[in-house]
Amino acid sequence: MRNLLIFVLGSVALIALPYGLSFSQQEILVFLVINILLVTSYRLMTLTGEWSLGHVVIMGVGAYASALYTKELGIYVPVSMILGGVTAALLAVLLSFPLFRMKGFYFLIGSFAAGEIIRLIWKRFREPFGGVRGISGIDPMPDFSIGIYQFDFFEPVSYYYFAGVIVIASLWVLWRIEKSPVGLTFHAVHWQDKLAQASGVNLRAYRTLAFAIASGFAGLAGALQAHYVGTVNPNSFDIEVMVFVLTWAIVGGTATFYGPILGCIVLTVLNEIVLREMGLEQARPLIYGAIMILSILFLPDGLESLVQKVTRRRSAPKPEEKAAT
Amino acid sequence: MVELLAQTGLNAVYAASYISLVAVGLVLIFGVMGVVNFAHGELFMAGAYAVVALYADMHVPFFVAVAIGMAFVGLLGLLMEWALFRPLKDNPLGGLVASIGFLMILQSLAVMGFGVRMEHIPPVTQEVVRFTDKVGLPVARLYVIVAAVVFLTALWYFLKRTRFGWALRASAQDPEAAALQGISITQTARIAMFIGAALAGVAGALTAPLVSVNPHMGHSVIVTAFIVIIVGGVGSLEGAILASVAYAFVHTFVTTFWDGVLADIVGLSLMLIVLIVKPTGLFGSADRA
Amino acid sequence: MTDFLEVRNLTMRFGGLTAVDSLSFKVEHGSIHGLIGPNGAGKTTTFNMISGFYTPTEGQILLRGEDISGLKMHEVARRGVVRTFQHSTLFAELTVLENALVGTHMPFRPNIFAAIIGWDKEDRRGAEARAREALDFFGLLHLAEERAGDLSHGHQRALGMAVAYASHPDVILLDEPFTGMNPEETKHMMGLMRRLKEDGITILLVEHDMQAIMGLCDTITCMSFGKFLAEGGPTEIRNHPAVIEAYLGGARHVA
Amino acid sequence: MLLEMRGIAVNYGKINAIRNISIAVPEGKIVTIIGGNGAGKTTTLRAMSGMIPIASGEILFEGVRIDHLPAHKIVAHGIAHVPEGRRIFKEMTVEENLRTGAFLRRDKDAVEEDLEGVFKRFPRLLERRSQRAQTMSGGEQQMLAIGRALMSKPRLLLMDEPSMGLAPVIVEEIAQIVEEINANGLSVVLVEQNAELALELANHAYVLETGNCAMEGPASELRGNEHVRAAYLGL
Repeated sequence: MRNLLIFVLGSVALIALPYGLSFSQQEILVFLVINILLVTSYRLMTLTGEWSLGHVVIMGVGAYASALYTKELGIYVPVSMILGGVTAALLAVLLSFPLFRMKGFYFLIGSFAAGEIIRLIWKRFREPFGGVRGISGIDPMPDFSIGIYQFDFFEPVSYYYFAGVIVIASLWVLWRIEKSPVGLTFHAVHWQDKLAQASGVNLRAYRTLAFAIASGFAGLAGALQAHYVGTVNPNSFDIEVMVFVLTWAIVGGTATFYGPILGCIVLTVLNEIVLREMGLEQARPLIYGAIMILSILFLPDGLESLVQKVTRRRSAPKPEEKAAT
Repeated sequence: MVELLAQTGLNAVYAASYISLVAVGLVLIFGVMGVVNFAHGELFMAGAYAVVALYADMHVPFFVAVAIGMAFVGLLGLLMEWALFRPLKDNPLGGLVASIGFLMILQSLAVMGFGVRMEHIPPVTQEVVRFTDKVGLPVARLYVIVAAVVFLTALWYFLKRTRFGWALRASAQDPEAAALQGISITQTARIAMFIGAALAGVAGALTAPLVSVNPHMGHSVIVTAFIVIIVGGVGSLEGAILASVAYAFVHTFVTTFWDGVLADIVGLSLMLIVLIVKPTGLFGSADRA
Repeated sequence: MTDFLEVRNLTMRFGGLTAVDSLSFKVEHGSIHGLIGPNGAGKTTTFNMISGFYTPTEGQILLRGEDISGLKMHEVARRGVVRTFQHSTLFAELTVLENALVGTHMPFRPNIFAAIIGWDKEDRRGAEARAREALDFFGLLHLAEERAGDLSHGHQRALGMAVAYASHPDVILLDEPFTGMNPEETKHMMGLMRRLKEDGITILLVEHDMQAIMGLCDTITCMSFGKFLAEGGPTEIRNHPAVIEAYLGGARHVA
Repeated sequence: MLLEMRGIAVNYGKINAIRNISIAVPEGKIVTIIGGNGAGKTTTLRAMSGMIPIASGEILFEGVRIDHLPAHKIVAHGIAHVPEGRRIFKEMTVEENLRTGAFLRRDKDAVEEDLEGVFKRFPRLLERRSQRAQTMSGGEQQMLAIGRALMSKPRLLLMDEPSMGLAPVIVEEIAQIVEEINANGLSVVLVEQNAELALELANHAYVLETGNCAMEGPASELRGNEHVRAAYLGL
C-alpha cells in the first residue's frame, strides 16, 4: 500500500517536473535522463570489477549507428534506436576478444585505446561518418499522439516523456539483472574470480555478458541523444565526457544501484543550475575536478554512503525491513 | 627521396626526445608509487605555460625560464604526491581518479590564466644546423634532443650509482622489503614524483616555442605517453625509451607520408596489439601492476 | 575398471625449475586421499594442475578415464571436481548466504532472460534451499546474513568448503583445510569430512596437520621435491623410512 | 632484555590474527617461534618490525618503545628483518641489494668493510656480485637476504622461515650460518615451520596456536614435550 502510494506520487512528480522549469532547463532535463541511463549502464560494467574508459565512445557507436540506419537505410527511428543499442552490444562482444585478455590497469588503458581508435576512425573517414564535423540533420523522432497528448518532438517536454519511459524501462531491466543470480555472479567475478571459476563460472562469458549489456544500453542512450540533438560528431564522445561519467559514478558511489544516478543528478543540478546561474561556467572543469578529488579523499564510498547513514539511523528500530532486502 | 627520409628521420629523433622525457617520468611515478598519473600531460602543459609567462610575457631569458618552469612543475609534482597520492595510497583506483581531477583543475587554470586560444611564442633562435640544402635541424629542436640525452643519462646515473637511486629502485620492486632496509617509502615517492614531474615540465618548457601552446595540449601528450609505456612495458625505463624511439619513428613517418590521424590510429593499434600479445609490454616484467 | 581420478606422469616446470616431476597416483572413488610432503614438495602445484588452475607441462589427469588436463578451472568444476583455496579465499564483501549461492552456480545455472522476466523463481528457490542446506551442513546457517569477511578464521574455512559442497561435487579438492583452526574445530571438521565421504563424495586433501591427515585419510601419497615418494595407509606412511627422512631431513643428525 | 613484546594483539579487519602475545628476547640468544600454518608466527614477527600496526600492547627494544614507529625507523634502532619468501630486489644486482641493506648507514668505510665481510661469509655471493639477483637459486637468494639484513649492522635479526623450500643440504648450511651469526653476538628471533630445526638451534621457544601463545620454555624442554612432539615433530 505504502509502496503504491510512493509509486503514484513519484510518477506524478516526474510527469509534472518539466512544467516547473524554463525551456533551457527542460532541455537539460532531457540530457539528464539520457545520462542517467548512460551512468547506470556503466555501473553494470563495473559490477564485474572492470573500469572502462571507452564507455562514452560505445555510447557514440549507438548514436552513429542509429543515425546512419535512419539516414542511409531509412529505418523507422524507434527501431533504429534499438538497432543502435544492438550494434553497440555486438561491437562490445567483438572488442571483448582483445580487451578481456587484459585486467585492471591494462584493461583501462586498452579500453581507452580501443575507444580512441573508433573515434579517430570517425574522424578520418568522411564516408560514411562525416569526418571531423560528423553527421548532421539526423531524423528526429516522428511525432505521434497517444489519446489526448500530442507528442511534438521539437518540444523538450515531449522528448523528456519519451526518453523517460525508455530509460525507466531500461533501468528496470538493469535492476532485474543486478538482483538476479546473474548479478550475483557478476559480483562473484569481481570479488574473487578464482573462487567463482572454481564454482564453475565461465569468467570470460560473464565478463563479456556484462560488457555487452552495459554497451547495449549505452548505445541506446547514445541513440536517444542523437535523435534529439540532430547531430553527432567525434568530439561529443571524447575523453572529457568519459571523465564526467566517471565523476558521476565516483561521486555517487558504485556500491549501490542508485549511487551513480544520485551522483549524476546532483552534479548536473550543481553544474547547470548553480554554476550557470552563478556565471561560473568557465570554471566548470575546475570545480568538477575539485569535487572529484574531494569526494575521493573524503567520501570514498560516494554520496550513497551518506544516504545510507541517514536511512540506517531511521530504520534501525525496524529490523524486519532489513531482512526483506 | 633520400633527403625526405633523412629529414623525417631527424624529425623523429626530435619527437622521440620529448616523448621519452615525458614517458620516463610517467614510468618512474608508476613504478615507485603504483599510480597512473593521468595529469602527466598537463604537467607538460604547465611547463610550456611557464615559458609562455616568463619568456614571452615577462622577457626572462629563455633558459632561465625553462629552468624555473622545470622546478615549478617539479613542485607541482610534490604537491600532487602530498595532497593526492599519499592519502590515497591504499586505494588503487583513487590515485588515478584524483589525478584526473587534478588534470581538469590544471586545464581550467590554464584557460582562466591564459585563455583558450593558442599561444605562439617568439622563436628562441632561428638557426638551423644544415646537413644538406634540404635536410636541417632547427637549433630549437636540438635543445630538446640535447636535454633528453643529458637528463636521461643523469637519471640513469642517479638510479644505478647512488644510494637514493638504489632506494628508488628497491621501493619500486618491493616497497615492503625496501621499508625493511630503512628506506622511507614516502621519501622515495617524493623523489620519484619530483623527478617525474620535472622531466615532463622541462619537455613542455623546451618544446613551447616549437608547438602551439594551448590548455588542451596535454591530451595528445598523455595518449602518446601511454602508448609508449604500454609498448615498452610498464615499469621499465629502458623499455619506455626504446618504445619512444620506435613510436616516434612510426608516427613521424606515417604522418609525413600519409596523415596525422592515420598515424594516431596506427600508434594506438600498435599498443592494442602489444597488449593483446603480451599484456606486460615488450620489456616489462609482471612484478608490478 | 578405470580408476576414478588418476594422475599420470604429471610434470610442471616453471622456467628452469621443475616443481612437479613425473608424478603418478590414483584416487579411489569414495575415499579420502591425502597428499603430503615437506614445504616446497610440489603439493599445491599438483593440486593446482588437477583443478585446472595450471596447465601441466607434461602428463595427464584422468577423471573416469577422460583426460581433463589443460581444461580451464570452470570446465574441470563442471565435470564435478571442485576445489577450495588456501587462506581464506571467499567473496568477503558478500553475505555468507550469497557465498553459498555462488556455489550453486552449476546445479542452478542462471539464465539472464528468465531472470529479467521473472521465470526463474523456482530455480532461485531451489538454489537458496541448496545453499542453506550446505551452510547447515557446515554449521553456518545461523550466520547466513553476516558479511563473509567478518567471520572468524575457522568459520571462513568452513564457508569455503560449504561453497564447494553447494555445487554437488563428485570430488572435493581441499587445500590445507585445517589451517588456522584450533584443535576442537579441527576435530569437528574431520567429523564433517567423514560424513561427506559417507555421502559418496571423494576427497583429496593437501594438509600440514599430521594428526588430521593420519586420522582421516584412507590412502596417503607423500611427495618430496616434486617427486613421488611413498604411498599407503596412515600406519604405513608413518613408519616409512623415506617419509621420515624427508620430513626430518631438515633437522640435523649431527647435533 | 634486548626486546620485549608485551600483550600484543593484531587484527586484520574484524579477525584477530594474534591475541595477547608476549615474547622476550635476551641479548645474545636465539629465540624461536613455532606453530602451525596460520597460527600467527609471521604476524608476530611483522608486528616486531613495524610492518603491521598493532591493536594493543607494547614493544620495547633496549628499553625504548618502538611500537607505532614505521618499519623504516625501526631499522635504525638496530632490528633487521629477513622476510618470508626472502623478498630480495630481483631486478638489482647482488651488490646493489647488499648496499641497499646499508641504506641508513653513513660510515662509508665501515660499510665497505662489512660488504667484504658478507662476501667472505657467503663466497657464492661474491661470485655473483654483479649478477641480477633474480638469476640465483633459492638458497643463494636466502643468503643474499640474510647478507642484506646484516649490512644494516643490526643487534637483533628477525628471520621468517629461512628454510622454506630449500633442499636439506642448503637448510643445513643456513642453520650453520644462523649459529655463526649468533656466536658473533647477534641476537636472533627465528620463525620456523621446521620445528625440529628451530628447536635445535634456539635457546628459548614459543609455541603459537591460532593466535595465542600455547606454550613457552627452554627449547630443549619443549623438544621433549609430548604435545609438541605430536603436533609439530610428527612423532
